Amino acid sequence: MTFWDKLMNIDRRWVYLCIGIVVIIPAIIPFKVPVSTTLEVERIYDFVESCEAGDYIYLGIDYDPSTLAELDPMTYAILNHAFSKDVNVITACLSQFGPAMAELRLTEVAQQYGKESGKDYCFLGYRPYPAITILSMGLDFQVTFPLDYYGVPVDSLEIMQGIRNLQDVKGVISLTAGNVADFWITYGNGRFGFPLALGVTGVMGADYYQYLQSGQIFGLIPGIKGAAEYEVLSGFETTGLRSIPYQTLSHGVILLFIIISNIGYFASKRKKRT
Amino acid sequence: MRKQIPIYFVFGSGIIMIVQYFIPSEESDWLFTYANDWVIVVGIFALALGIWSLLRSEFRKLKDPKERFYAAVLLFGFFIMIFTGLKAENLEAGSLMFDIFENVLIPIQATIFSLLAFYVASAAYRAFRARTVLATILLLTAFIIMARLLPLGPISEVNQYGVAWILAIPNMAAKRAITMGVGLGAIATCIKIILGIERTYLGHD
Amino acid sequence: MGKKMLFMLLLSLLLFAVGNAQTPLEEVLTDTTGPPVPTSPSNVYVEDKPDDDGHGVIVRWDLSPDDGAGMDNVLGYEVYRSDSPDGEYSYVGMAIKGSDEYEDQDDSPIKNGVPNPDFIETEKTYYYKVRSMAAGGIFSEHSEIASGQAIENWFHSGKIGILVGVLIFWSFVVYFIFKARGGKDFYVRPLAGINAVDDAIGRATEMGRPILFVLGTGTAGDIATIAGFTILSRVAKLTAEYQTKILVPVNEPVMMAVAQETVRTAYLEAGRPDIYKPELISYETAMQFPYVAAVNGIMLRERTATNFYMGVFHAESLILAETGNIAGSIQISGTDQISQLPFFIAATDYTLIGEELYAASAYLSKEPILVGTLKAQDWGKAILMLLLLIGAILISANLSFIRDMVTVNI
Amino acid sequence: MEFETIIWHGLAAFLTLCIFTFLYKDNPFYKFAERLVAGVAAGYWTMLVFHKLFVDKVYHTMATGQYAYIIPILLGIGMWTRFSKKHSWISRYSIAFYIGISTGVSIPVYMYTYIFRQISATIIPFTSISNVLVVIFVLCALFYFFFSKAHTGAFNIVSKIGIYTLMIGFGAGFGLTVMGRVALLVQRILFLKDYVREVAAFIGG
Repeated sequence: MTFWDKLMNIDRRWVYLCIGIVVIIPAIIPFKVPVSTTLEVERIYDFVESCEAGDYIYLGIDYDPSTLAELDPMTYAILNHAFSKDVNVITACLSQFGPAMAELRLTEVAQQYGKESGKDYCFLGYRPYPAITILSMGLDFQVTFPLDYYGVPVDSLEIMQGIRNLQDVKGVISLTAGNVADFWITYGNGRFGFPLALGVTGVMGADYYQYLQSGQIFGLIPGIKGAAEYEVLSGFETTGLRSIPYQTLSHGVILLFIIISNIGYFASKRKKRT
Repeated sequence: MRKQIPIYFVFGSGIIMIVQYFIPSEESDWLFTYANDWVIVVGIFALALGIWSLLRSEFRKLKDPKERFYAAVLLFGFFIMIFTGLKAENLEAGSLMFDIFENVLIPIQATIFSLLAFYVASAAYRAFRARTVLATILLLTAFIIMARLLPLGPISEVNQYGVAWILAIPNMAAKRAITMGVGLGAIATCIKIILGIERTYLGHD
Repeated sequence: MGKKMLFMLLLSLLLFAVGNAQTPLEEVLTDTTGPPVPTSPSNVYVEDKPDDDGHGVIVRWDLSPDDGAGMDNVLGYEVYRSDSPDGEYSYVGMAIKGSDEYEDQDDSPIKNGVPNPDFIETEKTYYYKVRSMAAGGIFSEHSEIASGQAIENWFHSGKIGILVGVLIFWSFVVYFIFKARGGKDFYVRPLAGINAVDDAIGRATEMGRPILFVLGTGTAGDIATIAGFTILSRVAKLTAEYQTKILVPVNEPVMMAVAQETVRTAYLEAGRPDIYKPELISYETAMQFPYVAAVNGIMLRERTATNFYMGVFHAESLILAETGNIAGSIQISGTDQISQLPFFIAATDYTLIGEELYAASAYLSKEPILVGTLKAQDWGKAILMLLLLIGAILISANLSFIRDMVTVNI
Repeated sequence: MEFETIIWHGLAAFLTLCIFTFLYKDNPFYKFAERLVAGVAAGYWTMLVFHKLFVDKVYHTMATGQYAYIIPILLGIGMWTRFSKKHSWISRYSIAFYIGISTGVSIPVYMYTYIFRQISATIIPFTSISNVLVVIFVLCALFYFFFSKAHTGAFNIVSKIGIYTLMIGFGAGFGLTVMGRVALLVQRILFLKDYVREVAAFIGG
């Protein structure tokens, strides 16, 4: 067996060993690896970055604890980014089991920046029937949510004095793991035409690139990789970036083995021909 | 004769369920729930057959000195779950059954699932070789998609367009086409079953 | 006088224009006269909600003149309901600006253990009134009262497209069955995965090792599993002829019963009922991954020469296929699960992709009637392709009727 | 940390390692874990079906006088005739209803979700190259599934484009899945790491 043939016939256990090593090492010694950013995430970052103090954005925390591993980092990164720029954030939750979790995340970050509910941000709470909720928020927040999550009348909130509905905010970002994403596209962007961006789980990611292509959403954060990109761009690092070393190294190992096997294949084919 | 009658039942129940789909009335809703419960109830009783088959084969293995230990392990696992699970509340946290569930079933399942991380690597190494045009396309696409995780500077800049294009266009088209094909194939299979053309699954004497 | 008239005319024109323009200006203008009360909607009427089980009505109205025109301050409509015309009306829901109907529907008489006040009884008259709503909690007068009943429907008109689709496809199948009965032979192109079946069984026979047939982790009622049974029956017949052992481990008891009947019949038809044993089809365990572990064990310990994977597969597809590879088995797979096809393609020798899984039994049986149904599938595809192409061309010209035809809202 | 918890977690960690040994080769540790989990899963499932389904669909329906359920219960019990060679034909009636209902329910549902919804999503205006490509790729990929046309001449080109589209889809599907699988493995590794810490803390304090 020549060297080239050996490249094609590496025992599978060596492959396993390499995968094992690159997964165990970051678990023992945490370290950082650079992350390449993509256009679809950069656009969302640029959008928040372009907001000035006092501008409004709507952030839909439309997931529940079952998918928090992938979507929480996005929530933290975007909230940190927005609050650090003194952007007014309006949030609501369109997922049945999400409001309590969403409120915790929101207040946690808000406190770090000394932001006040009702003044710098507000949490409207949860409503069932996402399609109707999105449609009516497109017309008037007050109609959908007469009271916010804490029971305060929405029209009395200081933050609400400048705006009436979703058409008045600079843009909408929804972080979701379910079909709420489709409702935002059809009823939100489709009906009112406001700029819309989505943060979704990795599995869902592939299905939403078509809307990027068609311009129905201006940005997309797919899964933990997207979350890590946002963390890199905005400089607010949490769990998203921490899980990237495993992924980068293991993908690297797999790609390396594919390259090795093809080098072996072509070299031995050439040798046979000569 | 015995062979023919079940075929009529397949036909009858199949047609009724098709018609039911187009009727929105309450009776029709009830029928749908009822028919689904039929399927569930038949499944509940059939479980006894499965358990019988499993236990009989394991008890036989007890006689084989090489297999004895493993058969005993399986039977031990089975009966301990039966005995600790006799009360309905034992399915909840705080019971021995739940502890076994949490510390035997869950970790083993999760670990078997995680073997896939190794297997995707070995399968990629072995299968993604540019032997034919098809294999090359498969290999290149997978390569581009996986490379999105690597920080390769200018290459990543270009690669991301490839990723977005692949996912939005050919990937989407492939999924749609396969789905439609599956739809036609599945319906044709159902029709063949209902018409009794395909009946080998039903057996005869 | 003339000048004054002209001024008034211009002013009213201006007001009209402002009224139609954006809200801030209008708010400035109307602020002097206090909060503007919108006009009520008119011509309210109630009709049965079609295509339902008799627990829903639709309330319709003409838009308030201030909705999208006039003062343009209507944000939505509130709908109220009562059991009697003079009874107490309770709020049932709202519709947003620009919509002229509201669906009032509830079919659960009891909710959370108490009688549900929103429940709508079949064939009972309900009374409705509607009012418009403006910003700041300002409402118009209630509209006039309208009444109607919910009626149980016997055909879902929205599903007519599906019915037509089923009937057309059904008649294709029946037509080609009759044609095949009349003695017509149909050409089918070869499929690599099917051609490999004979060799794969032959190889196992030569090696004196068993064949493994995995029906997946679905249930016996999944159509892909049923397709798996039909393939199992052809494969089992061949193994009976070759006298090669076939092992069918399953994880669902009904699947076990059906697989036993299938294999038994196949052995009977091959004239070898004597070598059939029900133990060939074994219930390994319930649940996905414990089952996979057990099948892995069978592959390595029984050293199966050929593995078939036909049915519904989930994440276990690659675990099985890689273990089969380690064992050095020839592997033929087929599934309708799009997410698992990549792994079968990469890790098994032959893969039946989606529709090919459903076609396999016809291919293997070579019975003209079954092969005829493949022709029906092809006709179905031809029609789909035609609809797709013409529909896309027409919609490019803003003609949407083909898309509307195939867009079913249930 | 309580001693009991350490023991339970220790069992979970041990079984996790047992499964990982399979990567090297089949061995008694793996076989032990495999047989144990097969027994535990079968036992757990049996009790789950008993407490959740049998009580609800069999015991409860009879106790509350829903006598319509006698038919499926009889059909379910009919499955047990498989224990007898002579009467096993009775079980074929149960199977006939099971398959008849399953296929009948599926026909219209497949027609709707697998065909109508896909077609309606794919009828898109030719306003961009992307849209044109999506439609072309779907058409070609559908054509690939034609059984009664030899893939020669012009058909060959169309079906080639079709299978290339499918392969791109499969490559993308493969590449996208790796991330999730690695995440599962990471969870198992972190579990083992946490356990080592737990033990260290227990011994240390």
